[in-house]
Amino acid sequence: MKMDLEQLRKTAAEVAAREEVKYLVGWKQGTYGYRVAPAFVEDAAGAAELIFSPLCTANLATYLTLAEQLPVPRGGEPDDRKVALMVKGCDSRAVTQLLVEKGIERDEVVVIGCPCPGVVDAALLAEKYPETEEPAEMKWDGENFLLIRGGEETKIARNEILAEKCRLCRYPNPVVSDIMLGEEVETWDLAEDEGVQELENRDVDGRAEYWAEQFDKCVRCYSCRNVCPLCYCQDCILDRLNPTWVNRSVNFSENTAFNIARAFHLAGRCIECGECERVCPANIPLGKLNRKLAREVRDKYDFEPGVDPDAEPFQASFKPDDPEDFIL
Amino acid sequence: MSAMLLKKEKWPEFVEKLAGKNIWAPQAEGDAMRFAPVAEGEAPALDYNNTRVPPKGALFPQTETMFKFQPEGAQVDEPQLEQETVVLGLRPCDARAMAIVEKLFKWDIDDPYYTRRRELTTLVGLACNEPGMNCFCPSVGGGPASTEGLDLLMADLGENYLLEAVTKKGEALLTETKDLLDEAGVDAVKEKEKLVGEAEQKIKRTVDTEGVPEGLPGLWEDPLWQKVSASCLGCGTCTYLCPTCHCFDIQDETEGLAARRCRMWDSCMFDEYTMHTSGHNPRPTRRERTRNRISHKYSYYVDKFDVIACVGCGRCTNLCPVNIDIIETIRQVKEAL
Amino acid sequence: MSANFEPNVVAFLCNWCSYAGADLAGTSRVNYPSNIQIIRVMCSGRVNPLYVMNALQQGADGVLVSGCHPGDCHYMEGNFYARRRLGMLKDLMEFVGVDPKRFHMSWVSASEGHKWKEVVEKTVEDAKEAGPFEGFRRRQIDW
Amino acid sequence: MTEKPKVGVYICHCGINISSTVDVDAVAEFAQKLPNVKVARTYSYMCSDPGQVLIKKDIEEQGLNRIVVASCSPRMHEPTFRKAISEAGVNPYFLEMANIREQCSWVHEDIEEGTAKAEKLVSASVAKVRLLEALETKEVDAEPAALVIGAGIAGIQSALDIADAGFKVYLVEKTPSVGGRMAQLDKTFPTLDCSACILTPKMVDAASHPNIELLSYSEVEEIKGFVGNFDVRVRKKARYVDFDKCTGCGDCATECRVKDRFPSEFDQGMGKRSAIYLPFPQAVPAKYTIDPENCLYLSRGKCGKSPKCQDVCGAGAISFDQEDEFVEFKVGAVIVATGFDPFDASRKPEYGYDDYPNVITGMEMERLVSASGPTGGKVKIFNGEEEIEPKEVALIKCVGSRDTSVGNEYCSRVCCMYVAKQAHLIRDKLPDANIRIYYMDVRAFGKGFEEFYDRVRRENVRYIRGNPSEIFKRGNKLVVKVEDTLTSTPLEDEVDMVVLGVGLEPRADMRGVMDLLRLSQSPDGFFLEAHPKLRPVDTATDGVFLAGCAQGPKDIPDTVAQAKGAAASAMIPLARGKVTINAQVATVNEATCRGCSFCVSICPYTAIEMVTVNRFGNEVEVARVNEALCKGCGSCSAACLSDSIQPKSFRDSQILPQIAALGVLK
Repeated sequence: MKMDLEQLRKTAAEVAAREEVKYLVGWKQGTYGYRVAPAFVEDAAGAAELIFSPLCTANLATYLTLAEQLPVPRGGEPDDRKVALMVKGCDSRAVTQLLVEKGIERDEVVVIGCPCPGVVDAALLAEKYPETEEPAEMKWDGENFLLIRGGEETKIARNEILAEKCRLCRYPNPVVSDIMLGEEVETWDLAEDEGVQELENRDVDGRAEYWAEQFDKCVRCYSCRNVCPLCYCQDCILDRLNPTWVNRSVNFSENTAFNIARAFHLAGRCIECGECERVCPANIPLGKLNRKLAREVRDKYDFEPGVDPDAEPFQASFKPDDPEDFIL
Repeated sequence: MSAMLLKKEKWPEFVEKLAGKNIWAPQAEGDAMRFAPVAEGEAPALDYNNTRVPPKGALFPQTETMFKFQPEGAQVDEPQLEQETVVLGLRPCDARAMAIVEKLFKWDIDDPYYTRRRELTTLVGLACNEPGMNCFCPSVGGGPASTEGLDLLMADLGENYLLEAVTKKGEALLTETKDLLDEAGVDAVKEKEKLVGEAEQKIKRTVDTEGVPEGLPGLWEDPLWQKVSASCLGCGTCTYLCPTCHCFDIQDETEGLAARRCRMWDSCMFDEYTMHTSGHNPRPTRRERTRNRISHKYSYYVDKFDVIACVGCGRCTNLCPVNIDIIETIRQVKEAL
Repeated sequence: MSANFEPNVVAFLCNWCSYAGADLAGTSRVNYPSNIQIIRVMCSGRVNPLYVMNALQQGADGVLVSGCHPGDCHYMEGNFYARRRLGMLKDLMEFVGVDPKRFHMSWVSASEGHKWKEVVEKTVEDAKEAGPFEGFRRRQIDW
Repeated sequence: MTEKPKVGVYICHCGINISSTVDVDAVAEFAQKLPNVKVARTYSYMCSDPGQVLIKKDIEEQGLNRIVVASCSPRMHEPTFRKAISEAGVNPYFLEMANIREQCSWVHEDIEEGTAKAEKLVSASVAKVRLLEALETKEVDAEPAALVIGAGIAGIQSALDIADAGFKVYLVEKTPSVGGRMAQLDKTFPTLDCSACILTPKMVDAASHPNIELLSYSEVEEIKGFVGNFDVRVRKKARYVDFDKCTGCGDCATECRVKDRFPSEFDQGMGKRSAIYLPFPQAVPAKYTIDPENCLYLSRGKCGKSPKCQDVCGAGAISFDQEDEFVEFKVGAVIVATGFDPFDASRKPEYGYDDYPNVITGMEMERLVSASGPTGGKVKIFNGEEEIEPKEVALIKCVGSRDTSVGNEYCSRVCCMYVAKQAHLIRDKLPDANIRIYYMDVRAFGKGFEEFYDRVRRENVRYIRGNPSEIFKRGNKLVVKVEDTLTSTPLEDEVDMVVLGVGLEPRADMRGVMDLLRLSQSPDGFFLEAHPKLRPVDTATDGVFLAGCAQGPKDIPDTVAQAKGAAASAMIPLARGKVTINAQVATVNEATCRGCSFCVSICPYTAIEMVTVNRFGNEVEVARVNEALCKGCGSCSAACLSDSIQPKSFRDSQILPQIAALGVLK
């Protein structure tokens, strides 16, 4: 796939310049190494720094609900201009799910779709091709990724560093958009979700042991929650003291409760963008929790979040023939 | 200051000698290293860059029980701290951070928890031969072999570790383990200095802090804060992983009818950090919070304790999920001055 | 596990069917294990699935949620929601390593005093087999 | 408002019902030490007057503001204690009950276990009661009208009573005529009144009563709302006959091209009717109806050159383009009087009902002996060659009742007597016949029943104790194979005719009504009453009552009595003009609501809507609860990710401490 940067920047400049648009959120080159940073573009000029590359992992849909709603000064008007957003396939599902949950209204957002041949797992990349302070570029090149730094180009086989979420991706093309950049990409053969399967194959004690080790590491920085486009309660129950669902103290018990509650709140809502796992400073494989539930929702309940803006929310609906083989 | 040599193969024995003490050292968990108590009979590996989570928890646990109590006239129980602790292999930046934080915990009144733990703890550092890509300790007053905050500094000389006592506690540790140690010659110390010099050369990123502490308050309403914070997720990664961040919250937690008062790390990047009971929040957005984090480190702390509360370890920059880079931020601050 | 281990089971029962069924078991003097403690809610749909997690965290060895049979819900659909939500929770709990024997859900109607007894016996027996819940039980205060 | 909780704990001995398995003094001692507990006492009967006085006195003297009663199920005495504490000035919702009888002392034997469990339950109740909130009971106006579903004798009686009291009644009947099953009966036991003679006047009254709007050939489509305020939508099915123009002359039926071709429902299929028909001569309303499935014109679009009924109807009432109509109205109460289905005898294939024409059911016998029936009241059978009067008649009781093989464990209550009555009627018509009744037991419990049973026996009717295992054909005869269990003699009685005393079953179509009104079934499949003894006409849905066989098998006097009871109960909100609405409703914390509207999708009562509120100058959508519609089920709350919607008295902040209390005392 060939990403036409010029077209992207031209389109973005046009959108950002619109009066109805407050700002456009896209990706830009980061300050060092393999980093890509979210870019908030307020005018046409700002669009010049935008990129779309295999390093653009971040799901920017989280910025639709992250901005604090400040009191409007007396006599003033709330700024209800639109936010323009660049989305990959997975990111677009977050937008759709937000529409389902009325987290946003369709006319509050301009969606710029970027068909995505898959992004890299930056940690894996850094492991195999050590990161240096020098900012690097990356491109899609057929079945390969092209790493460009210090004027040198390195070809890396796609499968070597493709992000796990992308190996399992069924929606590389945005499911909702106002403007589509480039051509749709073809879907690819799905990998098995080995991470989840490996755990499923263990006995219950084996799984307990595995997760005990993981949850023990949690520092409760809440980055998994905060980065999630679908965790957008102003007042999260996991922060609340009355009632106390989860104590603020950091220990295995509370960490486990926190992680179970977080995963459960995303049951039937998670769109598998993998951001929670990517941002976790303790490297807890949170994606496995979410993907496990997402698969159960898909297999047992024939439901998939974030694909149909008119769908009934999963946890707020039922089918008379939902599985009940577990009921006494 | 006495300098001794420890053959690397004797490292396990050295650790064994410390048996009876609580030993903290870097532990590998996949690629997420952290400091944690070492199980008996285990010798921690020291071939690491730096841990993701700093060792500050050894003196300032993420959750600390202050006392336990039962409602309605039952007893109150204050845990007594008695256990001697040795922290092995902490990097000079992290040790420096402990020295910086200690200024606060020993400021107008001594914080009994921190003070007591520091008394009971011997900090054994490990000089850096291979700094990380976002390390910038020299820019903020540190260095790859800084001894500030340490009781003992170790340096990796290939075959041997060079052990240099910094404090009496460090001396005591050398005495305790003297059977395993050899006197270090001048060559060894020179070799270390050479390695340190090389390490300093490898540090590519720098910050120019000149004028920053004085200038920051004047940038209160500067648009730069909006720019820097726009992408901030408001998570606690930068602060929890920062060796100098020391904010805490105190809460009572119940378990049935028993309860405990505990203090735990808090983060000024959380929205409820400054949330008032009334619902008013004087730092209502990430803009104010980001401004506070930077200003606190580079200005307020300097004002109070005459030192920048950033040791250049690079963790916040390494691990920020959205590439908020403190080096870049300070550069922008300079620019705005 | 110790054969003498007596598990602590917390049960959430809907007011109209299962709680009434448990009352009927009492009226009929049906005998069952005393390890089960009931929390009455108006509808099984009220049971926030996180209650199950919370109960385990707060000292339960087993948890039961019981409601009306499908179609019999006093509030028409509450038990259908409960079924879906708790089904998901069960999957999640098993995946993170909580023994499936620790969580059960049942349909017990107001007239099923005997079924209630069977459900209690099964739940308690399973919790007994699973043993004391050590997993993520909250235990920072040890006195 | 934030007065410190001062809890009183009252532990009931319940005679020895509790105290024999629970050491109540130990529980009191334990409770005394729980946080915020000021007083803990025991008493022999907490619900008695002196027991209540004890609580009230403590409230006054010790300033208690929260009460825990550890006794029986809250389903039993919660209202009692709520009333008691509110009389002493404490908000009635500051009460929590620990069920240490039904769920403790009655189900456990060991006193140590019982005591330990009672302590936990008390502890959980104390934990919760401290966090309860004061609630206010509100009232809304009640619509002074009632809906009665089903116009058999139960529905008619209920409707008449309510209408006579001056309230509007909508009487909805599914079939073209009122009357129900009773209209099909010949004589009624034990007095042998003619069923039609006593019923018909009531049918006419119901149709002509100024306060009753009769909606025959109609079905309830939708009922929304709550007690006092039900919104009802009824489908009036097309009769294809103009109701106002039809004079009931019957010319149409006589001229119908498919005259007398179809089994008459009223005559249990033994008689025939035309495609346009009046179900039976005394039908009310006396208006003809076209059966669209069998009418040539309606089913095939063509009936000769032109439909004959249309040709002959002088009133011009035939209207083939009629369509179903809908009527909507509001009522304050609903009575369900939908009746029963006779047991389908085909489900006992050993009795050969499907194979042998001379094996008939009790309902068929009713039509056979009725003077208005298909044979004009003559008991005749066709023995394969000719029509004869049967010489040997067998009647079998408990067909489809007290029979687990067909899933009916219950006694249908009427068969003993109707079989006896039919034996009597047969004896009347066939003085020389041999009449045998095969029975398991004879239950003649009602007024005049035993006397009637005696009379029938004296009329040379043989009662043979035995449950026939099989009926088969031998030549022209039917053979009843049975063991006479009194003499242990196997018998093979040859008879001409067998009457199966079929029992009563829940209506096959009851699911529709269940769904409309959120009703449940009891184990026998009939509608479940709110309490089997104390609230036999009420249902779990406020403002919905049961009358007649819909609730369970019963005879006519019982049906009428229950119908009158249901009418009286239904009239309570109607007469009062107001209903109290549930105080334990859900409430939204608008400050934390994120506007996802999950709760709106969930609420089965459409009690939640999204509203726009101003949050510091920003317009945001939040959920809001209509308290009159909310039933307090809390299903919304369990799906609320921000915990913003919470049912009062069952908040997370009230339940989690309960869980904690139960867990910690392990």
